[in-house]
Amino acid sequence: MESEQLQQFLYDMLLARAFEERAAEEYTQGHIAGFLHLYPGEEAVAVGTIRAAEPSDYIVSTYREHVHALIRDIEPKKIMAELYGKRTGISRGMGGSMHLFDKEHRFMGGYAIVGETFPIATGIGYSIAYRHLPEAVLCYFGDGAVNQGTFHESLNMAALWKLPILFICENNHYQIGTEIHRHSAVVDVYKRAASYAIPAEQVNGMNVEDVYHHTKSALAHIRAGGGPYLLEFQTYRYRGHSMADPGTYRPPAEVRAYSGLDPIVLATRELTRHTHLVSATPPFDTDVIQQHIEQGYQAGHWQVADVETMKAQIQQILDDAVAFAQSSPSLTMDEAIQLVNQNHAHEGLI
Amino acid sequence: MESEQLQQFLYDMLLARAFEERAAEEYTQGHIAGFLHLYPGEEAVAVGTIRAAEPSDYIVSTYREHVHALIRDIEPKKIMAELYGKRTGISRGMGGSMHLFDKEHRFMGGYAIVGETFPIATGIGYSIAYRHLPEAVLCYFGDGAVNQGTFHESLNMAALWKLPILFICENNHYQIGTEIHRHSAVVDVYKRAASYAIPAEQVNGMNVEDVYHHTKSALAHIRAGGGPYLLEFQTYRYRGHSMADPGTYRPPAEVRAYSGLDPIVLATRELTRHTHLVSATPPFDTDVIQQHIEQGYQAGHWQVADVETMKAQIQQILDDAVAFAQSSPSLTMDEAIQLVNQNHAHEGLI
Amino acid sequence: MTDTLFYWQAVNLALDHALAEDPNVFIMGEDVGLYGGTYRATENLMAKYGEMRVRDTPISENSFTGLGVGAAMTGLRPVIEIMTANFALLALDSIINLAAKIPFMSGGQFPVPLTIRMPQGVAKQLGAQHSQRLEHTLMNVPGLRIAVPFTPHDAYHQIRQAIRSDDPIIILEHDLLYFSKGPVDPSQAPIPMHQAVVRQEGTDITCISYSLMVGEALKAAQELQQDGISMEVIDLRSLSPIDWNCLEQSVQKTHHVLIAEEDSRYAGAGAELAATLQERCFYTLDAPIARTAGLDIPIPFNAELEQASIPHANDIARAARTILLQRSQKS
Amino acid sequence: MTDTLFYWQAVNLALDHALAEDPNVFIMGEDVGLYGGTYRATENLMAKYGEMRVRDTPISENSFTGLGVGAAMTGLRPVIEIMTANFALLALDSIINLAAKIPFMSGGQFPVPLTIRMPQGVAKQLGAQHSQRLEHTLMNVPGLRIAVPFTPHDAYHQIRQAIRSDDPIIILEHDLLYFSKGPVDPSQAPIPMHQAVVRQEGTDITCISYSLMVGEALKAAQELQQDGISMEVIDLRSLSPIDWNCLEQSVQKTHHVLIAEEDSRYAGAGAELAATLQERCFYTLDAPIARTAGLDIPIPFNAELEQASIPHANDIARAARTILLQRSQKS
Ligand SMILES: Cc1ncc(C[n+]2csc(CCOP(=O)(O)OP(=O)(O)O)c2C)c(N)n1
Ligand SMILES: Cc1ncc(C[n+]2csc(CCOP(=O)(O)OP(=O)(O)O)c2C)c(N)n1
Ligand SMILES: [Mg+2]
Ligand SMILES: [Mg+2]
Repeated sequence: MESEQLQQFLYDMLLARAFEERAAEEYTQGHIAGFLHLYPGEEAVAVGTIRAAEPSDYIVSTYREHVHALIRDIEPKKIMAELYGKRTGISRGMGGSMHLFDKEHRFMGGYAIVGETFPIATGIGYSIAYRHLPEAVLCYFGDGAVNQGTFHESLNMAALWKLPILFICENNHYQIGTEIHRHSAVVDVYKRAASYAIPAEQVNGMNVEDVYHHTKSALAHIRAGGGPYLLEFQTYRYRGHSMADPGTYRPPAEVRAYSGLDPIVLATRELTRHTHLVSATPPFDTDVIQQHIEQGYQAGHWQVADVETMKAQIQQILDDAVAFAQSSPSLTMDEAIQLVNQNHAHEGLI
Repeated sequence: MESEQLQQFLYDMLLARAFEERAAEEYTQGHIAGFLHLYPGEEAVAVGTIRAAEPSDYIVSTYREHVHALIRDIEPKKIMAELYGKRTGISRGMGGSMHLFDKEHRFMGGYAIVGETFPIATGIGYSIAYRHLPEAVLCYFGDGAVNQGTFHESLNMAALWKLPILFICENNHYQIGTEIHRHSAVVDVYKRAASYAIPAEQVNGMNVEDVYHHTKSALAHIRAGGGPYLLEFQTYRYRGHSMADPGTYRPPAEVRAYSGLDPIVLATRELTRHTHLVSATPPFDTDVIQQHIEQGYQAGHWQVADVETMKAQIQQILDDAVAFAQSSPSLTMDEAIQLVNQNHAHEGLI
Repeated sequence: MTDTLFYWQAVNLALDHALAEDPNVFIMGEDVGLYGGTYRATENLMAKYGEMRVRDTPISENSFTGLGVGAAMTGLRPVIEIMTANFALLALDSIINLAAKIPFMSGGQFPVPLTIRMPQGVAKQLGAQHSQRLEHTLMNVPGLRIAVPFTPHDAYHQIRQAIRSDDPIIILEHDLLYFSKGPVDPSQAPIPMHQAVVRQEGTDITCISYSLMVGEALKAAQELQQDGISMEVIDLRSLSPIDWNCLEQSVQKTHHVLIAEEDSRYAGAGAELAATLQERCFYTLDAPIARTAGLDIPIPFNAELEQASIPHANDIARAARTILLQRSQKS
Repeated sequence: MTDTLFYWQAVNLALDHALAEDPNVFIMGEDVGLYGGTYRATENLMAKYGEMRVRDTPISENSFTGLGVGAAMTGLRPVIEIMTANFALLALDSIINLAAKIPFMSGGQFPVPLTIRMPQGVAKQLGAQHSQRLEHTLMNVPGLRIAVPFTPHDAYHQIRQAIRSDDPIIILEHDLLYFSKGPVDPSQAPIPMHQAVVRQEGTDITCISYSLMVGEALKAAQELQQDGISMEVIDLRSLSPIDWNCLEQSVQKTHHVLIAEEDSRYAGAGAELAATLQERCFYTLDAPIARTAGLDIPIPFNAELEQASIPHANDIARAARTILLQRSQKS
């Protein structure tokens, strides 16, 4: 793989981690409220999949979607402003953390009711097929979402009508506090695709290159008219389910690799430490980003200084984003009401 | 197989067919209204499965459930009275054709919203497991019901908690006018059970002995603590979806075996004709009952006269049932309202 | 260009014209294609426009309705048929959490030009699970609009208007209206989609109704005429928004209001009508606003009890007489 | 035996006592077991009663609610927790078509002794999809009963009563009530489940409210007292059935009614309250019944707009003053 590509991945993951940890900080300081679901640990999935997609592809995501939006190249400050609920936010402060939308980037929303991404993606896929376009939809969902009826209903329709949809399972093994073997009779999510004759694979979601390559070929299959495809990425979230969740239901051994690495410090400083980790350890044993950095050092793709530079750049971007969010105004109530009425403004209703 | 058992099957199927054709007649004459979904063609499934079950097992059925109730030994006159909406009906005339309930016979209802049998059966299965009883639930559903979200959700829970449920798919290849390959990406329903690690088989549903044997062993598996099981019975409905449906969407070739056999005449007269049919023809090519009669003749289980006797008996039962239904009174409105209030009659509400 | 058509034919014509007019329009639902729709509303359209534009679906209400939302977000104009409102209970997440909220939650970026059609109401002995009405639930959802066409002409035009609108709109058609007949003029310029109309002028009492029940109200008005009572009958045509001005004007004249609705009385659409009208017309009303509505029980299968559990013309007439009797006793 | 408990502790205690009292009672829902419930309502119960009786579920709302119905038909007494009412939109088929109708459709053979608990309402910036209220929809369903406990004491007793009842009963708990505190006396004989209570006596105007909004109404009453206005505050405690007599008695005294509800005004629970009360008390009322309710828009995420879209004590007080001002101007 090209150095440039790997550097992009590195930058993306550093940005993703740092953004989330900054969001957590803002939340802790009381600047952000509501549910805040963070992504640390899962960065390789969003980065590898979205970087493998074309700008003309659509993204449909969940409530844990800040990073998907970031990697889609939506300006961090607009995302941060949305978390703040401001008019400069990507959804004008009306959606919030769980409902990021950006038409320009074909970012079709974050959805907070588990399982909603399936029908939305299927509808967009229908629309692409309807217009005979070479586009695809990336549809994200967690391991817990697989047991919602819409998974089943939508995958059947997607397969039946050969819709161009890449179903992307971010299998972090938990549905809030319920581990996968306690919520699913079959814990290998990809196996469920057979019920719809959808080709599927299980992939290491802690390795961004793997994620990227599998996504590339799945998208090629889709664009060749092969119909939907499902990729299950095995991953792990280092934090609790949301800022409200301490995550105490997890056995300490499970989080041992991550414990001791203070996540905020990690994002802004520790990532640059040139440690030597064994690359053959199971994916959860090492921080996903650490691992990527390490491999880059070894292969000569970057130096400590490069990472330092990126880190500084990102720090600046996030400071700016927070400043922007803080100083931005809110919508007025009249404007909010206008959002409900604007689509029939030209109709004579009564 | 014992003669006695086979004779029971014969009687059951003749009764089933004759009941349904009589219901159709009553409907045509305007004595019965509403949706009336009939079962001709599928008799072997209800007979083989229910006769393989114990009286302590529970039945959960759909809107096409008259025959399941009949084979469960619920009196035909009580079922007919329910189709008439009378107080002597099995649901006191409040349920109607699609909602037969009989607590005594553990007949847990006919459900008219496609897919509802899954959660109801799962609840009953939970209750059995809760009480550590050697009972099972027979849960019926059509090929169309498989695409409802509840199929997926409920089978997962049933498997996860090893509930004693036999999922019985009556695959008649049609969801009203939509043929299975147009509603399901995978047309072998039994294959979908793999998503939940539920053992499953596809069985010829036009042969009552096959149905019986497969049900017996599936129930044995369940009672041994093996958890849920799924049987897909390939069958065919000779009539339209309901009395309102002429069934014109089906290619003439598909119904050719049945055309020419007037169903009402068939039930009351033609069944006794000693014709010689090739037993190796595909199941849909021969009337399911005709085939059973034929095999019985050949194996010496019965004579023409035996069938005649049964036929006459059944004719009488149905005449009585209709007379009973016609002469029965309706509930009063006060009694109907009482049904809504009776369960809190003893509580001081306000 | 007026034709006399069955209601189902008017629906069919509206869909046909919409498909012909705009390549972005497509229809989706159970048995809408090959079968032509349970009430024939989509008859022949698949043959004419192909499977991509008239699509039979599996029994997956929540997902194909949600599919309509996703498709609408990209600029298509889906017309989703839910076979009956009873099954829409399975699709409410897509209707309420997706269709109604995405335009708002996205800060206005994604309009949802979606039309959802469904028959509803008490037909003939379909039993408790197949006789429901859904307007009360949908009315409480900001972001949705609801039309309830009573005549074939309105069915034609309100469906056309709904499909052309950039908002999610629900069309509630009554099971028993499909085989009613009336003049339809597609070329006539339609009145605004949510305007109420006075179907029968009157001076003594205002009867507010919608959908099938308008027919009962009109029959009641005729019956009352023989007693010298003049009842104004208003067909709401829309339940969200409601044309309050039309109602107010009528009340100014009659000072008495009777609401006729098929749905259970408790927390039905009539509750909102009464609540807002008593607020707007308190000082004009000579008697409390009354509701003639369905009983608060599941619909019985038994034919007589089924019919006795919902209002008919004679119940409406009786209620009107009772209200006006109070008046004459008072004055 | 009165303890001061958080609302969530009262819920927890009720569930604990119910599980201890009757081996047929079991609890099911997402994260009710190991995690102890998102609002701690089921904390420690799995450890105490085992997994069969306190069951964590997959995210399959419609099916685990329907599972509760099936289990109830065999005599168990399931208590289903739906994590929030917003997700109950996915489970309405099980609630409305199964739980509410089976006792009737089966001709009385199968009671459904099912309790469904769910938090609902506007909390703090959870966004439009997570801030909804469902009472309007459930009220329209014959066969369901609905309790809306405001105090920890009521939460304890109404949950116990619901679990003991042979009817399907919905308990709506407000997100923001879980960390409110109050005295709870489990040994005190409870008042009937659906009886309303006067939380604050008053003579000038009756404010009818329920759940969280009762707290706002009580604050408003205090505020009004300083202006010499005496507002009676009624806590409905139940939305189905409603204790009409309690309301009527109050109106006989005050002649003025204000309804305070968080839900969108259009077709909310307040509509039924106003509609029936104007009918019952028309000749007693000195002014139209008013509603202070949520705006008819999806709930904005932005903090100020979110709060501005639902009523608070000052809105209630202002509305009361406006109503009474009309009176003084008239007289
Ligand atoms: C229909 C529905 N039920 C429950 C919830 C509450 N909830 C939010 S996230 C979540 C867990 C989802 O787990 P998973 O799909 O694995 O995604 P993850 O959070 O692990 O990324 C639950 C139960 C919800 N939002 N929607
Ligand atoms: C949720 C729901 N959607 C649609 C319907 C209308 N409907 C009744 S039966 C049926 C077809 C069911 O097909 P299948 O499950 O194969 O059963 P079959 O009628 O063939 O026995 C449909 C679509 C319904 N009753 N419920
Ligand atoms: Mg997960
Ligand atoms: Mg079928």
